Amino acid sequence: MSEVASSYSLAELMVVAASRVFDNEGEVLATGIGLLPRLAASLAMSTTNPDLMMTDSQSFLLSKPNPVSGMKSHAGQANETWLGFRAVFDNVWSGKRHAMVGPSQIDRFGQANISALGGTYQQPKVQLLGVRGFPGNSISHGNSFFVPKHSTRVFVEGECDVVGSIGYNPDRLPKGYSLDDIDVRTVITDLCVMDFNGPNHQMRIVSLHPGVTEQEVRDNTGFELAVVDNLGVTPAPTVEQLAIIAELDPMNARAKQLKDNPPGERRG
Amino acid sequence: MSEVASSYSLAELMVVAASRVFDNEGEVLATGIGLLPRLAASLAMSTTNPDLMMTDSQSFLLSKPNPVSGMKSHAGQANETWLGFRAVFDNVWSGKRHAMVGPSQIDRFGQANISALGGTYQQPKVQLLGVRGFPGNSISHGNSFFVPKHSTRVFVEGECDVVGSIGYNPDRLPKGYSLDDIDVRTVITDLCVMDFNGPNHQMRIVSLHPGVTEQEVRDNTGFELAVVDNLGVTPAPTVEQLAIIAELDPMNARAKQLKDNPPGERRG
Amino acid sequence: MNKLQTAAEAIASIKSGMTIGIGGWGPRRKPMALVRELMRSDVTDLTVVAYGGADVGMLCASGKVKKVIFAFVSLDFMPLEPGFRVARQSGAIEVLEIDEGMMLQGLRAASWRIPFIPTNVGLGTDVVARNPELKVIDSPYDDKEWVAMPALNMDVALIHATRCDVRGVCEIASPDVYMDDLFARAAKHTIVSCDEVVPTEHFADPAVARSVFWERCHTQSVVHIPGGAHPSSSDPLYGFDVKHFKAYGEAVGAGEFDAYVDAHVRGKTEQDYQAAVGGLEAIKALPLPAY
Amino acid sequence: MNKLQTAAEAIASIKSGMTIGIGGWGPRRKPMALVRELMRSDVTDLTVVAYGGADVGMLCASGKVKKVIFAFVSLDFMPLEPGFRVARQSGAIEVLEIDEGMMLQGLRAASWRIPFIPTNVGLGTDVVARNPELKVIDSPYDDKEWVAMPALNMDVALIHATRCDVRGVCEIASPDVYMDDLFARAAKHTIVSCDEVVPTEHFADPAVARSVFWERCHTQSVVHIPGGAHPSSSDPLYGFDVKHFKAYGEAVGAGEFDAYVDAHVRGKTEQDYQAAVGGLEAIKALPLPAY
Repeated sequence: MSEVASSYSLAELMVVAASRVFDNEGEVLATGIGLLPRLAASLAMSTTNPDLMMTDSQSFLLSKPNPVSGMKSHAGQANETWLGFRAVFDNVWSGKRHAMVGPSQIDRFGQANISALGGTYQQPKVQLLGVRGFPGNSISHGNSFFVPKHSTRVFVEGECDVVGSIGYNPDRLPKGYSLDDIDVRTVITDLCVMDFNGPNHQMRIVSLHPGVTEQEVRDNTGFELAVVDNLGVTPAPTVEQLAIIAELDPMNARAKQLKDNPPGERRG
Repeated sequence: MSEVASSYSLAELMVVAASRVFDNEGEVLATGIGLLPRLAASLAMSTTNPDLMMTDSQSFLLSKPNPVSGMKSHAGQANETWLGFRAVFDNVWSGKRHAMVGPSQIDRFGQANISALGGTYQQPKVQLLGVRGFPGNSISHGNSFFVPKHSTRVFVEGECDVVGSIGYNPDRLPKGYSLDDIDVRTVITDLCVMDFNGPNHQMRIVSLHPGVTEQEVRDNTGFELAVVDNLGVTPAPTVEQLAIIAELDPMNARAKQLKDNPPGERRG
Repeated sequence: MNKLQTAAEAIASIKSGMTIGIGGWGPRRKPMALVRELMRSDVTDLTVVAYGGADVGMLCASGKVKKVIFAFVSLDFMPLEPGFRVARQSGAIEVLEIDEGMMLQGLRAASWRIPFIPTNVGLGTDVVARNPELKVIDSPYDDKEWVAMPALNMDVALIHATRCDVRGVCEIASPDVYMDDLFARAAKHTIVSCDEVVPTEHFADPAVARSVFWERCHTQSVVHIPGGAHPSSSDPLYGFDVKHFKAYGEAVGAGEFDAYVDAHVRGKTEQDYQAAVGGLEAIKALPLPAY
Repeated sequence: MNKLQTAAEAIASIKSGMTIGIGGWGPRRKPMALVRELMRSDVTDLTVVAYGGADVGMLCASGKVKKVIFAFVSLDFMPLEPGFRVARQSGAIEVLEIDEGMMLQGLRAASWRIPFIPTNVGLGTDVVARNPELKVIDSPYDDKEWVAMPALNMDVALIHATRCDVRGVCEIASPDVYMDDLFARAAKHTIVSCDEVVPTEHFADPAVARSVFWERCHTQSVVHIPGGAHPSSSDPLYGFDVKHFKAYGEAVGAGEFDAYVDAHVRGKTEQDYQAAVGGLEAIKALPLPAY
């Protein structure tokens, strides 16, 4: 084991925490939407789980992840399999995938929204992207969430304005399904790591980032949270992990993902 | 118009007659199963209907038909579109195809069989190929039949032993369909040309090959036939058609398709 | 059969009230010159099916659209497509919002002439809850419920290809055909714009023929417009025009889409358009994005 | 993950009563060395799904098969596959006889983890009339009836690829992948024999990566057997062995399949087999057929 780094950014802490969701996944497509989730998947593939599969965000699976910054061209990359957009759905429906996405809203059921906010379905106040692949991802394979700014705007009190992904909501459970068929995994935020392994799949705090209190998490969450026994601190990156992250992100684009690029240790 | 040939084989007569089914088809995939039907489709594409599409019997559509004999390699052929076996079904289901096949049995409904003969379905007396693509072809697009030896063994008295393709059988018509949704076109045999435009889609003699009598056709058919008004003789090939046929079949493989390669004019 | 037409001739086959599908994906390989021609027409009340980008946004902003069938409308680097956003937020358009993969199955169902494909995608979400036109059915083989994703049949499809011959053989030289072949098969009438018109012999090379994804019988009209995907990309020939998309977004944001249309579309030819965006050479010089 | 195994190790994952799928088409790119290894095993009562050739015929003739799911079993130039024919005519095997395209949809349904795909194919024919396990359903979108072609789920798939790396990346260099990718996706466990094992770098060329049709997660076992498709073809490396197929046909016709098995399979290694058919160089010299 490499030694723990003495200094690291919050983004780097989150990337390392996020990479852990892929550790024991075996041979699945790791899809991180957004630079930090993609960096997390790349880190896992470069370290703990070389069996992971990753794409070039276009048309090919790669045997070695591309850097997340500084790419000038896709020429010369380590293609291994054509995986155009239609083929991604073959993969999704096979279940051999774990996606990490950044929804605009997440509710207490683990349902998520990137479609629209406020107003009515016919006339939303703010049109976002549309449901994209959320319905299919959520019913087909493991899904984790990456939230750069933990707040009650994201972790909403009621249901999401538009429910784009299936979660642990008994009222929406389709015929023939049990809640255990749903597989919402891990939530990485700028405050903590959470999962859905509380009582009856309640969202649960698993670890707090250095300097963050449980109350701070609760104050920024619109619903009740369970807490793991022996709540600990999110492990800091190792020196080796930081080196690999730097290699995967040579232009340090990770420093521009969180406002003011805060340090990982917020104590003092 | 080129002048009528003074001498031609029965196989050539049948090829020319068979080619006519593709004349007014527009831009469809012409699939002739067997050497003479393939030659017929190739002739049509080379003369009356250049918009036809044909494959190399493997993986590509061609902008110019390959010769049916003497091919040493597929290198250098006039590929125009990849059409692997799975893509053929996309074409079939689009309806943009006309197939000419040679079934072992055809019944009065235009139903056909290449699957098995005699015995029971569990234990047939003679296992043939299986239904292959007959069910899909017959419900999706126009189909014609090519019968090298017109006999009551092919044109059976009852229903086919195994009904592999849908025909004009009211008892088998699926819910929501009318008989007019079925599209069995033309039957080319060594005796005559027939279609299914008799009363209530009854099989009907359209023309007799030179020297063939109506009674001869009836004697070799296991069910009643209608006859077209003003029954005529199947038109002889033109000199130009024979020249193109010779070009498409440089090794004269067509001479080996019918027993003893009979002449087209059987009179005298 | 020679299928070569002008954009105006080709677009004349589109009538008000029709359902049209548009190939490409987000900011990539969209038949934008055909879309501009459609903006110039007096067609209205369209239902549009697309993996949407500025094609959908501009048609919505131009008042051409009654209903959008979509999983997203986005320019990726600009996640929120401005024209679509304004139309949605004004309540001006109907929607059928489905998952990306559901759209794929709906296109497949249409191309195969079947009424639906069962899927579990959409179950438990607002895709099913908010869209009663999507039926949920039982399976004869299990005890679960399934969404019957309906065939997305369409009257006309608009596609941008890299190279075509005049008979409608279309090469997609990009690394991804997206769902374009399915649009071509799902539509009764398919119009393909292309950067280059080539002789049929071009396709004889098996490697090229493998980049032809549908038979020519599914292409009814070929329109030769070099640079015709601009401002979207036509990989490998040119990338998408970030600056132009941003200018379009700013115009819409400032309530000045009409000025954009006046500068680029209304009363303009495609040559005028290309001159206004720097000329064909500038389009061809747009770099391919790298991620 | 290194997935390289011997044929015996790979075939040990197949148990009596399982459903196995076999890639290829008729006399083309069949994993025949794996089939021979299966003939050597004590496995019985298999259900076999295939676009069948001598793979199906030899397994039937060897008493390994309870049921065949097929649209045809044929060697094309020899339309009637001898082993299958004898088995059918003796009433020894159950069948589910379906259209070629229905099989394609059944493989797709299995690969997509859906229970069925609707089709009109089979309506009005004995495919539906003689096979009550195929259900006919109504559509929520029209008034017709439709065959619900069920998913062809399988325990194990056997496939022959041109080249693999040890991690299970498989290149099909032939002009047609047939339905092999769907077999790989439809099966819980996929065993791939290949003519060549190559380093991962081999696939970096986009043209090669485009000939890889499924992700390595769908390949569980890679078996390196140069010439392993013999007597079927492995285009572009070698054609099928007409003489060998004929000899097999004559043996079956004369009631001497057992002698064929003794000469080629039982108690023999794949090296013995290849020596008996003239050696690997002779296999590699078999010409590709031209039609």
